[in-house]
Amino acid sequence: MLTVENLTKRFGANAAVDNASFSIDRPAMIGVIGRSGAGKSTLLRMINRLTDATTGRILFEGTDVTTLRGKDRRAWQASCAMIFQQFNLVPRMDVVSNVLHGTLGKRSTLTTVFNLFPKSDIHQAIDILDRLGMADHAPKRAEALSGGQQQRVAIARALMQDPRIILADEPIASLDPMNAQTVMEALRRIHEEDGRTVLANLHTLDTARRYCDRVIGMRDGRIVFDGTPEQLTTGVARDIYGAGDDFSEAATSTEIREPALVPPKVVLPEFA
Amino acid sequence: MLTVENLTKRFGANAAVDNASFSIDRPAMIGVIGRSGAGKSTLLRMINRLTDATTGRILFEGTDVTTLRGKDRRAWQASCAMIFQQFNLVPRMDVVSNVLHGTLGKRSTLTTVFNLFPKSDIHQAIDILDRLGMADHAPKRAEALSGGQQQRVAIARALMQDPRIILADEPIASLDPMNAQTVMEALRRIHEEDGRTVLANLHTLDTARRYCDRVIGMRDGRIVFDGTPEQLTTGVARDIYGAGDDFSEAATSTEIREPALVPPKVVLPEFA
Amino acid sequence: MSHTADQLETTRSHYLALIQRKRLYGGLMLGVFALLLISGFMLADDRNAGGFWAGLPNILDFPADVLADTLPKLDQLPGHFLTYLPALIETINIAAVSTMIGAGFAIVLSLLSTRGLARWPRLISLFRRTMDIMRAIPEIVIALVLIFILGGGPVPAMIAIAFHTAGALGKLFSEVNENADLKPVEGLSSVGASWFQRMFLGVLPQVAPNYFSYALLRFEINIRASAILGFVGAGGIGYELKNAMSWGLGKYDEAAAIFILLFVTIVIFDQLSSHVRNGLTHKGGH
Amino acid sequence: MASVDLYASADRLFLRKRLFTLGLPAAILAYLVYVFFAFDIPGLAERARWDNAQTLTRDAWSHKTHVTRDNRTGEISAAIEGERKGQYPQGTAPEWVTLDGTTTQVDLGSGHAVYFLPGNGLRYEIPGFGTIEAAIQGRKVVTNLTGDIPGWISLSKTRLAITTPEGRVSLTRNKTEVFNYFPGWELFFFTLKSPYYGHGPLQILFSEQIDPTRSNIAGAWNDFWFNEMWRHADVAWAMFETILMAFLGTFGAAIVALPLGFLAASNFSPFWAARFGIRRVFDFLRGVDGLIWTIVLSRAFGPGPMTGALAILLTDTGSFGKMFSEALENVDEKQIEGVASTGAKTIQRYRFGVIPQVTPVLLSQVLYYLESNTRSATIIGAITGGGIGLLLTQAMITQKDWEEVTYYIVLIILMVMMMDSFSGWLRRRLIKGE
Amino acid sequence: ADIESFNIGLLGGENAQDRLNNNECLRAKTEELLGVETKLFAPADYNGVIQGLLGGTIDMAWLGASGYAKTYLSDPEAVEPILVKVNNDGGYGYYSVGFARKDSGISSLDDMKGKVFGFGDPNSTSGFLIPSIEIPEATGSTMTSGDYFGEVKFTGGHEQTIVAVNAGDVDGGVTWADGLGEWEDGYNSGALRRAVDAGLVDMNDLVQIWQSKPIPEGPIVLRKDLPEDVKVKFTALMASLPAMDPECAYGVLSGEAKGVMPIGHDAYEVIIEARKLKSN
Ligand SMILES: Nc1ncnc2c1ncn2[C@@H]1O[C@H](COP(=O)(O)OP(=O)(O)OP(=O)(O)O)[C@@H](O)[C@H]1O
Ligand SMILES: Nc1ncnc2c1ncn2[C@@H]1O[C@H](COP(=O)(O)OP(=O)(O)OP(=O)(O)O)[C@@H](O)[C@H]1O
Ligand SMILES: [Mg+2]
Ligand SMILES: [Mg+2]
Repeated sequence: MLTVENLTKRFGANAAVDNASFSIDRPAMIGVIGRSGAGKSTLLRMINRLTDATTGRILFEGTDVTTLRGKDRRAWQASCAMIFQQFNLVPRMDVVSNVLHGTLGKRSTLTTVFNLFPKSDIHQAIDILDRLGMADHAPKRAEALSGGQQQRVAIARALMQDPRIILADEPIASLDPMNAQTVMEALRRIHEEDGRTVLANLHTLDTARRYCDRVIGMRDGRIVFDGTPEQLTTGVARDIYGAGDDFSEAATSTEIREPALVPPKVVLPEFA
Repeated sequence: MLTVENLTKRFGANAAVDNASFSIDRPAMIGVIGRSGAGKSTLLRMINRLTDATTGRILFEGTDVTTLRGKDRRAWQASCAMIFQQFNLVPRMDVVSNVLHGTLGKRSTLTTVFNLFPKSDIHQAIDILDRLGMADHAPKRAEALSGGQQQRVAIARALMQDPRIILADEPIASLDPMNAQTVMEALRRIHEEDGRTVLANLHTLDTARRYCDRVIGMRDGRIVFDGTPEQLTTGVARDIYGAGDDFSEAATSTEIREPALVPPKVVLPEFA
Repeated sequence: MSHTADQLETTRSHYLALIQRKRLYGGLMLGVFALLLISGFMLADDRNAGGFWAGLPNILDFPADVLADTLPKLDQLPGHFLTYLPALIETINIAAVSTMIGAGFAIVLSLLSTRGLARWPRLISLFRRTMDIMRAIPEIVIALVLIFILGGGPVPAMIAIAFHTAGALGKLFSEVNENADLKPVEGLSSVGASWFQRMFLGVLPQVAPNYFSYALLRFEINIRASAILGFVGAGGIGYELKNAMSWGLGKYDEAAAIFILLFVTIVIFDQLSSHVRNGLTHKGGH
Repeated sequence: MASVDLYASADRLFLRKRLFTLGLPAAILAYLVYVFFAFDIPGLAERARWDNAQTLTRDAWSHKTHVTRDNRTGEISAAIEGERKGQYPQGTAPEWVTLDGTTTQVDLGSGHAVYFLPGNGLRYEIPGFGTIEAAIQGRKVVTNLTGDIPGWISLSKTRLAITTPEGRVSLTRNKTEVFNYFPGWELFFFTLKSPYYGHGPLQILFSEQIDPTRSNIAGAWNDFWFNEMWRHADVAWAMFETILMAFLGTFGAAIVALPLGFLAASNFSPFWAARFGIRRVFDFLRGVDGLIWTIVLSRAFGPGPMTGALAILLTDTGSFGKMFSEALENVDEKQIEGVASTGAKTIQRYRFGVIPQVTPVLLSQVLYYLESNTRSATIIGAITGGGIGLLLTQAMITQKDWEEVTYYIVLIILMVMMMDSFSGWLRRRLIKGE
Repeated sequence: ADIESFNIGLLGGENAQDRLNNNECLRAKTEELLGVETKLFAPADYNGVIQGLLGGTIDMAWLGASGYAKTYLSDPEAVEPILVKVNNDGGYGYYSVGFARKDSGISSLDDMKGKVFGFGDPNSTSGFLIPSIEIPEATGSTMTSGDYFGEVKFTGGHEQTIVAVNAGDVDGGVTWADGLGEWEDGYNSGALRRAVDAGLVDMNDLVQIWQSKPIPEGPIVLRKDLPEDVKVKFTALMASLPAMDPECAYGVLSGEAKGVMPIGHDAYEVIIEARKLKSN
């Protein structure tokens, strides 16, 4: 279905993604982990064509999407939805309109500019919002919502695109644990119920283990791990994160658990 | 030395300071505590003559300073320095110039307007800055400094006035604990080494207890407590702050202490 | 805490040297500025037909002439107001249309020349230079050229003002754009939105209040510009004012009427726009 | 699935949004249509003189040389742009003119040749068309043209005019005239009188002394600077005069407006009536445009840069007064209080509490106006004052010196852009740096 | 009373540079003669010079007849006429000439009924004042738009009128000419001639439809307040200029002229009366 072949992205001398290859042959929920700067975002942005690859190919059902231009490229973007850490909604617009933006790739510019979305689209947007428990917020401005709600609107927008693949770039990094859980569960449900592929950058190991069928680990732009959550032992994680023996998984956790398990770490400032 | 007699300040119907009397007979470091709106700032501002009293007298060595006008009033202000919560420096001017503003009351208008301060003043300003550990910052603009550094510049300006009394209106309220400690220690040192009276509004009990010889408690404009830190029991504090039994001193603390003493409070969110 | 005496001495001398340098530069700059101002004044005074000091007592001569001509004919003023109302409306129309058209071009130009939004990032500096040049050309230059080609009337003025407005607003708009949040734009990119859709749905809603407030300010400026262009043959109230003024005694009452119309219009739109702008910025404040 | 209610409310929401997104453009469109007819734009195409546009664009980058025969005296003269200043000395002509006693041949290029024949005759050989012969007989023009005459030939009993891409020829009883067009601004550097005419920069710099009385550089500079045709010295002075007006007007206004701004700011001026009065004065100064001020002032001060500068000064005093007082009303009280608590006098409070914080704001406003006033000064100069604006309008009114118009326009644009970057540079230096 | 400087005002109508250029010799001679600094001023329009004369900032100018009338009406004590230019034919008048495009079929004022008529500058004698009085006499109705002519406009100046008629913006207009020489050349001098020389119009395309009675050439005026000896000296200089320095006179008097002759206020009474008529 989706095959990434020797994909490389260089920013100047620095290779953000370095010769990455992997392949997805049937719908799955896949987590991409790695520490900050490992190239996770760049990888996803290249697949969505927000960033152009330096070399390498991304094949989707036989077509190389890295070479698409203009209309074709936008059509590909339409079938490959992206969810961002910061939601990237239009804050001053209402929720339904934000969801309807998912149809921009299909609709003519004029329609969208004059708000002439077909009634069926509007109703579908409401249905999707309803599915994510957000129907009541439909007429509100996006900026009036909490982070978790905004991210659900972003997921609704993604669903509105009726995509084959959903790319999610740290979808829960700016959310509190409760909202994070709601959002991850929504993504999982979409994968399971609709059979869509979800490729999510995650910055915590336990989330990846809990929700994903397969985990890809990146380090310094290279793919250093690709396997099931079970294969992702603490030793492997240490390699991915390039951490020493003092590496504690808990440090990357956002799981909601008993407070007793997490000893608070307090920094003692030196007195002057 | 300084005697406040039946001092009252009314803003419309509201008495910000209500018939306050107290007296200081020898140099001391005095803390004024009380909750927000109790009238602490108004009291200090009346002493410095930034605000005019409605009724009552403030006697300094026999002179009623509330009736001073023009030159005499400015002379009094020069000998009674004020330090503000927001530092109230001139941010676009360099540190030394800000300190030199402390001499404005003494120097002629003409020279100062053209920024022509005597060399001896400049040297003294640098000496004072040095005493506060700020000499290295002398040529920087005030706005380029951190909050704690700015407050030390403000103290330097106060010292430059060579004042009999230093009034400090919540000098550490906008500072982080470390800077707060540096500033309070500087004030204490000035009191001890120079024998100047320091009258400081403080919004935390423990600071008052730790640095002051005497504490004045205000509530709704009236002085409700006047005694040594030892006399300031939790019960008394409760009265001053008008709090119920759930009053916890720790809530007002800015002290830096061992983390173990403060059990971390974790809120358990309900699961959706 | 404190330094050794040596260190302190260096700090002192450094600081003294610093303020001496500052004083020197400051004094020098002030001196040069004062010199420029005074010598400029004297030069201009010398090149003027009448000197400044000699002319000062006569400063009210002209208004006195106008008043002397107008006061006996006060009853005719309302009639004049009516006569010149169409010309005034033409002037306002010129300003309004040119502000709209200019703002339209300014929006496109500013989006094309803002990093992160530009359709063709390589051409950013080209569009910037274009705006600089559009801004630099005084309206009167374009108006005069166009009057030669298109004949007198409102159209040359409209085009001239719109041209200048596009450049002037374009610069202000691109400053607004710089501060726009790019996240929504990226969000729209990811769904396959075209450049136009990204700008219209992702950027414009954010910047619209600021655009509007700048455009209003410009509208007020353009009313003046359109009145001035009337002076060189571009129609509207300025043209009538010039005719009445240059006739002189005998038609000063008409000139006065036109002047009052123009003045009142400018003041009304000035107050109106500052009111609306205040409202906009305050609402945008939180 | 979601309820019907939710659908309905979403539908209503979009109906409202559509009404707005369609209504606003529709209203604007309606207004534009009204203006379209009010300004008679349909009639514009008819009125527009595209040939004027052609003349303008052609003249902007090219020049013409006139070769004229006075048909009464038979005298032949050649002059660049037909002006006395561009006249070739009697008996000489450019090399494409062959003076040959009775017959004069003018070679227009591309095979076009014009002959001034004896007896006030004229022959024009046009490749691909033929030869036109014409002469004055008595008071009338007679030609060999018969049948349909093409549009580029204008013929009446008393006048013949032929316009081809190579040039223009006209014949009347009084004179026969040929215009030959060349690219470039002729005589831009040196007039024909100057010995340096026709010499390149390298020649002037490195070759032997051309004029025995002067060194090459000094002589060339003198002849260039005092070029009678382009008058570079006067143009430079006019530009300077324009900048001078802007400079004096802007900074003069700033100096006047500063104290007035204090009097109009509610936190510095205790007298309500004074505040109100001064603000109305600001409104008045601003409302009466600089243009009107120019007219009013030119009675008292006469034409000249001082009048223009004062007009800018008056208008900008209004603008600055308003802006300054607003800036002063927004000052941060904390700084003033800090200074006041040390026992500072009022003036010291202003000096250290107010001035440092308002200076950057005021300065940047003033510098911004400096650039915009350079443009205003151009316009005011065009109306009465002087400067480059006057040169420009006057050159335009004569409607023939389009190359000079182009020159002035280029200079004005450069001047304004220069002032723009200068004021920007100063702003950055004074406000950000220091 | 002595004067500190002497300011010469130059009327518009020509390139400002050329105007300054043409009058530079006069400036130099005046400076030499009077011994005070002499400056040239070239404001953009008639009004600039007139305001200067009224305000006392300009000492000498060569005004149009209507301009003189305006100055006189604003302040009778401001200026006095001294000299007038005499044409080659010995007269000191010129004409206001009405003209139209030949292909419009208009050949007389009668054909102009209901058409658009263009004046030049409102302060111009031949471009507005005289035709605005003599044309109504000829047509028997007023110059109000819609009365006889369909519309009456100001084009702003002589050049603009010629361009406007030629372009069809207005159907007919008025401008000035000396009435000597041939129509096809645009006469010997005048605005039409300049337009022809500049290649702006082809006189074959235009026809004359009206001509005024002779209009007195505008006077060279001096400010009345000037000291008597300055007036005398300057008048003598101007009077002898054509003989002394023909090249300079050509520039100062805008072309060929026989010379100048003294003239007084009386010669302009008619114009002044005409102007009064046109005021509110
Ligand atoms: N536009 C860019 N220009 C230059 N370098 C970039 C750009 N975007 C990313 N990089 C660099 O590429 C590398 C990979 O960045 P990327 O954002 O993909 O990492 P990441 O794994 O998503 O990290 P994070 O967890 O911080 O989001 C980093 O070194 C980053 O600095
Ligand atoms: N300028 C003023 N005008 C009107 N009311 C004022 C003014 N200044 C202070 N007050 C009122 O006087 C009362 C005492 O204010 P004050 O600032 O002295 O309290 P405080 O103890 O310093 O409180 P905080 O801890 O918030 O600084 C408050 O009710 C306040 O609202
Ligand atoms: Mg990332
Ligand atoms: Mg307080």
